[in-house]
Amino acid sequence: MAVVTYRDALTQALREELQRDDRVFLMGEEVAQYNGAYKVSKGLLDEFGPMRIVDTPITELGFAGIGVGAAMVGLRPIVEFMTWNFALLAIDQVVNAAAKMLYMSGGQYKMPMVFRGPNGAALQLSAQHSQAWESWLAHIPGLKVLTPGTPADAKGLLKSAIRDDNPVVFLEGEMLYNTKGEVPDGEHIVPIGVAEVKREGSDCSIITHGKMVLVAMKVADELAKEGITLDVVDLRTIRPMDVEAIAASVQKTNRAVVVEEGWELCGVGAQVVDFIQRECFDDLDAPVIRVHQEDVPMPYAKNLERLAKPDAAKTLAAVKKVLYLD
Amino acid sequence: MAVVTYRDALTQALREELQRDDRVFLMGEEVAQYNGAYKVSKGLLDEFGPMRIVDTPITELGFAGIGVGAAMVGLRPIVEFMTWNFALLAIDQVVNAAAKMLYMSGGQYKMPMVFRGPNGAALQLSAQHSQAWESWLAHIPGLKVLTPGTPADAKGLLKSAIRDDNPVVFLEGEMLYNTKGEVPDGEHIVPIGVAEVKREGSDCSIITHGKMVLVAMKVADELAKEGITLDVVDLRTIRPMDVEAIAASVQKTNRAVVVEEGWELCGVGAQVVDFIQRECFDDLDAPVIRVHQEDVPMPYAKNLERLAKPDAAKTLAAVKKVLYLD
Amino acid sequence: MSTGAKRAPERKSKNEPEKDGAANGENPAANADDTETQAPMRDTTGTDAELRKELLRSMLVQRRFEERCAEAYALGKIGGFCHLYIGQEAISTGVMSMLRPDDYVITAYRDHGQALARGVSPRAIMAELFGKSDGCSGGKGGSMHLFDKATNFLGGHGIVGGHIPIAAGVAFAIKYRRRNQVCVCFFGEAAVNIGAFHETLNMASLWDLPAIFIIENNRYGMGTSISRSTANEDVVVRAKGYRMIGESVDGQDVFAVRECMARATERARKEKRPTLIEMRTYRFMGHSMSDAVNGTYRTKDELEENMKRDPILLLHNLIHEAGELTEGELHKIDDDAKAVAQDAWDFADASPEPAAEELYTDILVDTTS
Amino acid sequence: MSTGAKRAPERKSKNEPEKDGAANGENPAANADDTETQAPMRDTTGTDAELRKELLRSMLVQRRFEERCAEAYALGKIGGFCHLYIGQEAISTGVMSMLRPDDYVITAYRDHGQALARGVSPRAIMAELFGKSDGCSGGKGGSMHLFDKATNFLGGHGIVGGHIPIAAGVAFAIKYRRRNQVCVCFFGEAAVNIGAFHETLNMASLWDLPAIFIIENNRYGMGTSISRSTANEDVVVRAKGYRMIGESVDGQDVFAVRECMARATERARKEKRPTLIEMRTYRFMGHSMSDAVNGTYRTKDELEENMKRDPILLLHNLIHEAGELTEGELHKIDDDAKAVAQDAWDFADASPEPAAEELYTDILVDTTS
Ligand SMILES: Cc1ncc(C[n+]2csc(CCOP(=O)(O)OP(=O)(O)O)c2C)c(N)n1
Ligand SMILES: Cc1ncc(C[n+]2csc(CCOP(=O)(O)OP(=O)(O)O)c2C)c(N)n1
Ligand SMILES: [Mg+2]
Ligand SMILES: [Mg+2]
Repeated sequence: MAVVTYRDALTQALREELQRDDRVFLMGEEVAQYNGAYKVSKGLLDEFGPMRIVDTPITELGFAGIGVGAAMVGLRPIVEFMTWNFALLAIDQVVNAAAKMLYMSGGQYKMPMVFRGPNGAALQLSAQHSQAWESWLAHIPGLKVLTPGTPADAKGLLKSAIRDDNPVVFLEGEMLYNTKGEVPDGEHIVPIGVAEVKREGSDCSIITHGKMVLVAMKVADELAKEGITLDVVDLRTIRPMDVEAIAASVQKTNRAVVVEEGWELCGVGAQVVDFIQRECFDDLDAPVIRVHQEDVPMPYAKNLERLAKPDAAKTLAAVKKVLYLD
Repeated sequence: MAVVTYRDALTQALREELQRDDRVFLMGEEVAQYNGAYKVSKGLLDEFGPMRIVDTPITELGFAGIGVGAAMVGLRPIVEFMTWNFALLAIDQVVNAAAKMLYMSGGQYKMPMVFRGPNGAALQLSAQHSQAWESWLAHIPGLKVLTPGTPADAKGLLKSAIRDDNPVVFLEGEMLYNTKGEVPDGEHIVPIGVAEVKREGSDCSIITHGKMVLVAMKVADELAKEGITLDVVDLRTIRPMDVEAIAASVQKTNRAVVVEEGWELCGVGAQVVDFIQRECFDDLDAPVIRVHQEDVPMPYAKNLERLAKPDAAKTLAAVKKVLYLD
Repeated sequence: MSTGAKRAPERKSKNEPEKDGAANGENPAANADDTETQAPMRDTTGTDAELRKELLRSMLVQRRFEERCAEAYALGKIGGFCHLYIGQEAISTGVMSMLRPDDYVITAYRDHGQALARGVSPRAIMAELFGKSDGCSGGKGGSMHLFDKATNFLGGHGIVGGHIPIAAGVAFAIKYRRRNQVCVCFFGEAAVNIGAFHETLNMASLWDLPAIFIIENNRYGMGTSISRSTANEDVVVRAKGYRMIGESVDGQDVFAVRECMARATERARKEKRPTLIEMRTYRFMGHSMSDAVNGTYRTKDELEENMKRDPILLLHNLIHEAGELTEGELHKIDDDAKAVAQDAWDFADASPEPAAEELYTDILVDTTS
Repeated sequence: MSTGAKRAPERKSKNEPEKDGAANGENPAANADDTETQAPMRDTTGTDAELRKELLRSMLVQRRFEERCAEAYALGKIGGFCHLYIGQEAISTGVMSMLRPDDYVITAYRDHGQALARGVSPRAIMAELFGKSDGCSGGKGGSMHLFDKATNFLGGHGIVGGHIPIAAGVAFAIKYRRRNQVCVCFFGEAAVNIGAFHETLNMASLWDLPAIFIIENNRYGMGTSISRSTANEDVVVRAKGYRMIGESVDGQDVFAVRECMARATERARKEKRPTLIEMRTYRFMGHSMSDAVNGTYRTKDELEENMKRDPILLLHNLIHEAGELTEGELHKIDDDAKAVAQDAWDFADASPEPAAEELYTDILVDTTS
């Protein structure tokens, strides 16, 4: 198994799927000549040419809709948003067109397309550029929503997303692009809708996804030193959510902390809690506690930003609290 | 107390606030000459003239932003979306401009404005026109989100919204406009952030808001015949949410059903459940159950639409289930 | 040549800083002898009597079908929003008559006429409006969301302007596959103000996409007249901002529509260039079934004045005056159209409601590729 | 008159179907003796030597300040995105020099130069960039979100095009209150493609709003040249689509900028009409600090060619050649500018981080009205 970055894992997935199926194309701002704002599409223009790696004007609504139209007639667009913050301008196309076309047309028009790009905060990009949208997207029937946290999942899930005949929302992390991990050689596919227990433990479950998987692993390392073992469940897919995996873990540990990057109200964590209390009502030894961004727009100042974000310390404190060790 | 429709209650609130403060103006599609697509602004053009009751082109993003600009320099815009479905096109202005301006500017620019219009499904308007957005909007710090379910609350909350110096999202219901109720004479103000127990009971709590308040009341009537009494908590404000009121009710009844119009995943109900299980962990005698729209885009066919929507029968079944009477 | 490129006299024009007729100057077919919109329609497309009959038939089917829709709505057989096309039929008929079966068509919520003209089964359309399982969208779409894959009819879309980029995406796919189809996109004049229009036209021109953007200018977006929504009423001027050809034609004249489409399809297929076309028309009914036909935002006089240019009447008179069909033959066409509508109604009425399980189908497919 | 209305020779123009120069034809001040962009700058605004000195001073403060920003960024004192304005200073300086204190200014993320030219305290700006409590946005906004109520500087906005409707809203408020202020809105040439631009310009014209929309055409939006993003590079042609006056000027020539602004402010204050202005310029640095200055999407040659028209150099030479200031006096202005930057740096360095409680302030106010 090769150790590759999350970024390279994504590039591999894109390249392999572009090679595999000539209906697949990539479109977005700076994806071609500039090799991608975050270099995820590096080298692809050279290999596949400008008809398949398409630089767009700064018109998110327009090119998302162009992706929808191309998908309606059988191409397989990958629409890159430079970041998901800008996808707000295009959200009507994602929600009202891509997600509903199959239903509104009574099953006639499927939407084999992927909307992808970095989601959530990076460093000091302040309020308009530091938002995590998975709870919004998870709300919408007709979409699948993926949030890989490791290079292996990034590659395997992106390949699944591109092959899927449904509109798939694929949320990456700018802060993850340089992270490294082992990625299986050869064809590597991760199924959509299946969570993974990234670490086995018995004292408490951490249910998380995306960027926060690394944080959870770190906390598990920390607590292992104290003899506390955590079951780290990486959801990987937010919609459809792997409720069985969540329930299995909580039934084992009887306690859970849900960690996410986004805001609290109506976040993904709220939904996980809802599932847990319904599926594991009698198993719980303590209320489930959530860790999330503070309920504020992201501030610029480094110290404030640090305070605003969910992190290992907050997660660790939450675990201790559900273990009544605080 | 006069009995008035929800629509007239809103018109009264608009008229009174337009009279009270000449910085207040109303802008949106068909609000002026046409008297409003749903006649909520009936007569206002005649009374206040075209500078204060402003018909716009069909450009939600643009006129929402015009509202933001006007609010930045001290006017008090009321931006009407013909329906909240179309607000998706303008959501960047709501989320990235209105909600964040005060924070990004370090407290210099407050945003005294209201975004209002009908939210959720009416009858057979199908997928693109039948969506309830309160969970999305509740997710965003920097906003207040109101969902009046009765004429009195419609009037009292709209007046509070217009006077508030923050950006307020005001979600009405097309199906509510013709509903009637008593509205106190004279100045009537309902405070933001305060839930109301619309009916007292002891066997189970229903936590709900907006259009579903009427449904909950109907179920309470039904079950009263069987000797089961329900505590109906109308949230009225979704952000900030009145957690104390929720907790007080559940601590009394030990059981809860959460009813909302929108979809399940990451819905308002998920957040209510999250609060309940944290605040009332030891009080609960059964898992909290949620009632919501089925996890599908809204179908057109009358029979399917009926099946898709949350209703009294589903709510009643949920109450019986948490009472272990099913 | 009857391109109708000159402004109709009844069209109020704003006090514009410049008046260089630039928009129409781009129309290579425009020339000094353009007929006025109000002038009697002449047949200059070289269509034969058989085709003229077919055009009339197509328009009449739409008209009679929609008259029954109004009736069905009143009876509660159709619900939700229902936007009638009555008065605009020369556009749907003229445009579709110039397309190939493998071309694509996409439109907004006012889609019955276009679906019928494109060849979608009247039965399937009426069943859709009745919310029945035999509807062209399985009863899930309704009036605003007619879809029919067999005729490349890509819907029926409810968000103003939302389908305009989708049209460009279809055109993108045509280019991607090096085909010479075209994608035609219909929308109202009020939609030209929305961002999606602007973003799309720029990309369509920048990338040489074979799309034809048709503004059906019926002068009102709901209750708002174009002069109250649009800074420059001469909407095709906008084409220049995108280095695109813009044309303006009399949309009540099915031949003017056809001529213009001949140029636009040629431009798309041969030059791979998009076109923006304004087709000037008028809606004879209210915006939707809940909107009064006149009295609120337009006068009865204005309506009646415009109804004199009923596209069906114009074509009917032309055929009649040319003596191509007898009074009896003309009646027969109309009777046939009524029969089509009645047959559609009967079919729709008899079609079953969608099964309850259908609620949960068509949300996702379970295939990969 | 030096309006620079003719296209600069280096500006590649697309193969357009029509070439009627219409965009500039709308400029009432344009005439046959327009200077070429490359021609030496002449002072035709009747500014006196004192004002010319002040213009030079303003530009130099921006330049020296931003050179220190680059340094601070490298040292990690500034974080996040940081977009430098170097090369475009004649625009900010020229525009602001024509405004009144009660006018409003709003811009995008490339906002340091405009804030400085508008009179926002250099100390407060640098403290903001350093994320400190004395920053003009309390350390919460950062480089992209400079705000200053005292100078009616309405920010600093990060979503491309997102602030354009906001500007129209401010202009709407001016009209609502029957004032005769103007609202100036800056954005890049790549923002003209986005929907918000289109929707706003239509309403601004339709409603006669006193807004001045300034396209700073530095020819690239990140790594994408205007020819790869924009179907018609002659962006002011779009103004016609909104029945709006559009002008194009040499943005490296502070006097051309001032002249054009004189017309636009007059138009806004007296005629209550908006204006769209393209100011042709060039960015001398990368798009943001993480972008290479050249080599990826533009050549070193192109960059060097454009740096010959450094706006500061042009004005410096003019003053020098006119003999209005001695070499020593010119140096003194530059030294003072450097001192301003150093003072800002020292102030920012010494300013405390925001208190932890600040995280939770400014989300909502607790007032009503
Ligand atoms: C984005 C959006 N805003 C508002 C509406 C409500 N609406 C539906 S149709 C319509 C008028 C559109 O007018 P026009 O484009 O001229 O088409 P016409 O109805 O005349 O065919 C409006 C405002 C909508 N569907 N979508
Ligand atoms: C809606 C949106 N899409 C993408 C971006 C990322 N982005 C920031 S600046 C920029 C380029 C803008 O170019 P231009 O408008 O010419 O302004 P300039 O940077 O040249 O001053 C892009 C793509 C963004 N901030 N907002
Ligand atoms: Mg119309
Ligand atoms: Mg630029």
